[in-house]
Amino acid sequence: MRVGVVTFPGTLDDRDAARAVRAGGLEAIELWHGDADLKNVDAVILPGGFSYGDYLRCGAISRFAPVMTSIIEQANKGMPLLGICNGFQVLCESHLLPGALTRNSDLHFLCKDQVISIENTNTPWTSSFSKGQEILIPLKNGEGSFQCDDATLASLEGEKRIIARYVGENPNGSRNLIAGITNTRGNVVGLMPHPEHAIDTLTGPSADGLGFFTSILNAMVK
Amino acid sequence: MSLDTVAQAVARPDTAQPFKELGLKPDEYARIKEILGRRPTSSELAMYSVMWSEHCSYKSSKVHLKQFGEKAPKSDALLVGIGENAGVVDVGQGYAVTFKIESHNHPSFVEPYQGAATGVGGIVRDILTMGARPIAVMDPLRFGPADAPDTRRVLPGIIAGVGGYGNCLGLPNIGGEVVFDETYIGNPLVNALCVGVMRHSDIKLAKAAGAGNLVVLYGAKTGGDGIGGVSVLASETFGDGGSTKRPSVQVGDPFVEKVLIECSLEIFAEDLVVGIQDLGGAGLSCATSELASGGSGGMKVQLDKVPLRDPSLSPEEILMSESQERMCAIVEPSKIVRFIEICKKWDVTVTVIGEVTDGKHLEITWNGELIVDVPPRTVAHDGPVYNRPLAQPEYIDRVNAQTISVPMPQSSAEIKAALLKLVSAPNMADKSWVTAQYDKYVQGNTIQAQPDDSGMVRIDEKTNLGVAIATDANANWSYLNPYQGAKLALAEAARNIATAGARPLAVTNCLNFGSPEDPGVMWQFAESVRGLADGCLEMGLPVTGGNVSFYNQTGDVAILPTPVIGVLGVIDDVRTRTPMSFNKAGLELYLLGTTHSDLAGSEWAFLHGQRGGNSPTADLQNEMNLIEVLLAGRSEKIFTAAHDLSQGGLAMSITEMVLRHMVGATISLKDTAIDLLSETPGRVIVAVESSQAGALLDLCAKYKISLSKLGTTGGDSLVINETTISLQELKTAHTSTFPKLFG
Amino acid sequence: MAKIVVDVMLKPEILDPQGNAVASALPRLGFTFATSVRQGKRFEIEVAGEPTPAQLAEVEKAAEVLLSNPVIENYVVRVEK
Amino acid sequence: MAKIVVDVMLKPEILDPQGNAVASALPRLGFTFATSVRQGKRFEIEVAGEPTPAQLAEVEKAAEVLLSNPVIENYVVRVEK
Ligand SMILES: Nc1ncnc2c1ncn2[C@@H]1O[C@H](COP(=O)(O)OP(=O)(O)O)[C@@H](O)[C@H]1O
Ligand SMILES: [Mg+2]
Repeated sequence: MRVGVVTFPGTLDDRDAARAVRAGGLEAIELWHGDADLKNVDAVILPGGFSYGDYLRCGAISRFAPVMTSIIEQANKGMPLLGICNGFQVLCESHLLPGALTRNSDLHFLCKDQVISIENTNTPWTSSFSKGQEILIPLKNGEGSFQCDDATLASLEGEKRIIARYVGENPNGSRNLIAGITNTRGNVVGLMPHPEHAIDTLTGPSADGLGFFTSILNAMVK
Repeated sequence: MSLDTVAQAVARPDTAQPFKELGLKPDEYARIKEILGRRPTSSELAMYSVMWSEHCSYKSSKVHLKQFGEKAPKSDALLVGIGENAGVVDVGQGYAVTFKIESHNHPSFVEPYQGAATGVGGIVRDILTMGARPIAVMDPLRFGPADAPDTRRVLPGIIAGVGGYGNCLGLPNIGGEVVFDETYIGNPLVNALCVGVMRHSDIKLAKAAGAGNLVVLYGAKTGGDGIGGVSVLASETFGDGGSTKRPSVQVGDPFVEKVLIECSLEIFAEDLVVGIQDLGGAGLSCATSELASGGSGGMKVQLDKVPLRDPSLSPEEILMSESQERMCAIVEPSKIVRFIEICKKWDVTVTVIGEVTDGKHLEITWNGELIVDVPPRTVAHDGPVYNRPLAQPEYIDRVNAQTISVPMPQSSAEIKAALLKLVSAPNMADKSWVTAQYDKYVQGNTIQAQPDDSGMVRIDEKTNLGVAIATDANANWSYLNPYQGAKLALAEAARNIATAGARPLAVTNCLNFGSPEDPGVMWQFAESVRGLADGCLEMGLPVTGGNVSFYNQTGDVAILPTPVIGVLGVIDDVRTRTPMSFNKAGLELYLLGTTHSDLAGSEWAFLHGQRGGNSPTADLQNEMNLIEVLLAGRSEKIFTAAHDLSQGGLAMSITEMVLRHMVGATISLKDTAIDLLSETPGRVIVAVESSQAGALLDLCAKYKISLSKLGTTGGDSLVINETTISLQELKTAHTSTFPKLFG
Repeated sequence: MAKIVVDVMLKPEILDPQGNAVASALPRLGFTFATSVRQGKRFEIEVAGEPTPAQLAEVEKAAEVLLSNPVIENYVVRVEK
Repeated sequence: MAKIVVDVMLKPEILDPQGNAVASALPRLGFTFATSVRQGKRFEIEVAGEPTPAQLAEVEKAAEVLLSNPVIENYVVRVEK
């Protein structure tokens, strides 16, 4: 079972995502932004960071990388794809997911341990969780506020495509406390907080994040 | 528009040169002429003036800094000592760690965001230059009073700049300091520390060896950043209006630096460089002269090959430009193709600008004309050395003679009020408003960060080897007694490492002072260096490098002497570290060390406008014994938690412990006010299971560390004798200060 | 050489925390003129020679696919005199 | 109701990492028109009624002290029709 982890110039959490993939029991494969070859991976993670410095808009420039062309093609055929933080931003810019991520409402970069509740356990990335389960994982970004128009929001809600919500005070101004969403097909997931930084209590606030990686293992074994 | 060449310098020896405007003294200018046997060209003048500046030549501090070498303790851990971009220490298992602090004070006052950002960028390049992967940063900061209008301008920008740059590089921020004092108005201190790790065999040095090897410049293009002074020369050479306006501030591009890091590490991994130097202060002047002096001295550079962002730059300006995110490498011709390939992969601009020769001179040409022809050592290392006059300032005796009179809380109501006042004071208050703007998780190896006593990162995922770093300075003590102040800061930083169970190994420092031309300031500086050198010798810790920042003053008023001391320690298994606090009830709390009435220079005295009396005297033998107790307590699994006492004394430390996991404590004190507020050094609170109390007793007896029982953990309040304060109330007091001030 | 300007603003219905922050800072500094503030981006693009209609069409396309995010932003392209 | 626009750009001699990022992204997407790109900020300020000269002077002042950072940026104030 091979999970590709993409590195764009300016990607930061690629090694962490690969570590988490291995902790979940899968093989992590490095993918380079400039290379359209997906090396026969079964799933892909777009990790966090500041690809292209996050200049212009987060994810705006990365979206055009050669590797994205292949990823978009495979995702449209149903390949599981997870975008974390900057990766989520890339997915929105690529229109694989609706909406956009904008400046945090208090305009500061925010790094904190955040409780989120898992609302949709039908995706290949969330199946190990139980519905409504609350988990604690790091949130760290400057532009994590999920915004979209009312119609999009209504369909996200109506189709149960919100996979995770912030619990407690809204940390960044996201509409309806959205922390993560999925596409209509359910294979593409974007998540603002960082499960890859919560795979053990030595380096993270909990090991709750591991669930995303064991989910994908289950999805592939099936 | 005339180019000043070596030929012209010979032909027209009497041309007047603006050496004064460039900050050179007449005798310094005379020495340059003597070295060269002629007048310098304007490019040579540019190089000498910037390399002989206080900032680059350490001319006022050199005679004192020597002590770090002379008094250096024997240390097997030191792999690279003072003199390179950063010192390197052996931390075992084949790993080497390099760390260093640098200041970016003045630029951060002028443009807080960019000043702080480029400060982080600069120190990270220093660490990278040693061949190491940067793994974490820290940021000791000082500001004017928290409610001063200028602090409101400067602080948010500096915090955003440190975070903006460090976060974008993917470097976890694992600690720092935020301290407020009147004297830092107009002189905020932005010190930045970076730590990096490599294998022993990967250490790189700044030397240009091997005739025929290529001089390669890579990274950002060169612009007119930070060349303030030298524009004098440019305008002389070009006539007024000939050159465009030069920016007064440097702007950083963290994305370019991130790419530069990954590109450089790939280049190092393939062993493609002979020597390497980052471009920081004094830019190419510094990099070329230092690299050449590191080798046999011979180097030829074609300056017109340097890729420019601003094509109107003169050769003098190119030599001095402090544009960020650039590196200079020495590469064997057979490896240049691969070197360029890697740069292309990362989209990094790369240019061969010269080669190493078997001569003794650094020769720089501009479109074929020789404009610099100098022995490089005379530029890089043989700058002037000053033995500046120093004298104990008159204030010392006066303030030392003062007795402190501050309210000593007695009744329950007074004790509660005192505690709430202390924990909400800007210097003591929770710094999450600051640290939440820093990524502490990136790289996935952070074991400890704010608010822990020290930052700790894992450097090997299999063996769990790790390093811990703490930085400290108590400027109030340094003001009262700079010799003791430096020793006490060293002791505190070492203790902060040891509470977690890491063994202190090496020291770096950033010495922030007022004007060296003031004999009183110079005395403070000399005393601080003497104190640090003596302290390091006694504790067996080598100084591996550091930085001096002078002229931090407004008018005649200098900042408090602020020697920021960084200590690096090693821990063989980060999983077994001692955490800073407890999360369960029923543990016993003990105080290690003895409490005296040490209110001079304390936060409580500061809060009552008093800065007099005598600082405590450092007892480093005792500190070392305490460290042994802390290390043994960790390895013998005696401790459940350990937290050091410093500013704010026991009151502050116990508050930090109970708020960490919101588990309360009940303690009883004899001399309540002093016990709570005194800042006697050499003390630590530990929490142990009752079953371990006997072992703790034995351990302390073995190392002659006094021990007193404070109480037990549990409940949802902090109970001190008859005074009960709910954790919620304590937390609100502690956490609301920063949001209120800067929110 | 000519300058083409692309102005990119958040759509009116999208929350603009930066604009809001400015709007609430102004009165604190004694400036009372604003009833609302929105903050956006301005790109100044230099092209060689006079911009041709074909070139302007290209800029429009770049504004749409790269310089703005149509999900949340509107843009305007114009030639600056 | 009128709209006052404040354009804030980095001074020409100051490095513009964002503008550079856009400038190097454009050709990768096949857009070759730009010889240089600079990125700045645009503020749209709504005021009640026609802006008076006094009001415009206030806006100038706000642009100088709040909307721009005079150390590295220039600004231009104008009324949008
Ligand atoms: N306070 C100090 N203590 C010890 N070493 C110092 C101190 N200040 C400077 N040094 C050493 O002097 C050398 C030159 O310092 P610096 O100019 O800051 O280095 P760089 O050129 O890399 O910026 C370095 O090796 C540095 O570690
Ligand atoms: Mg250096």
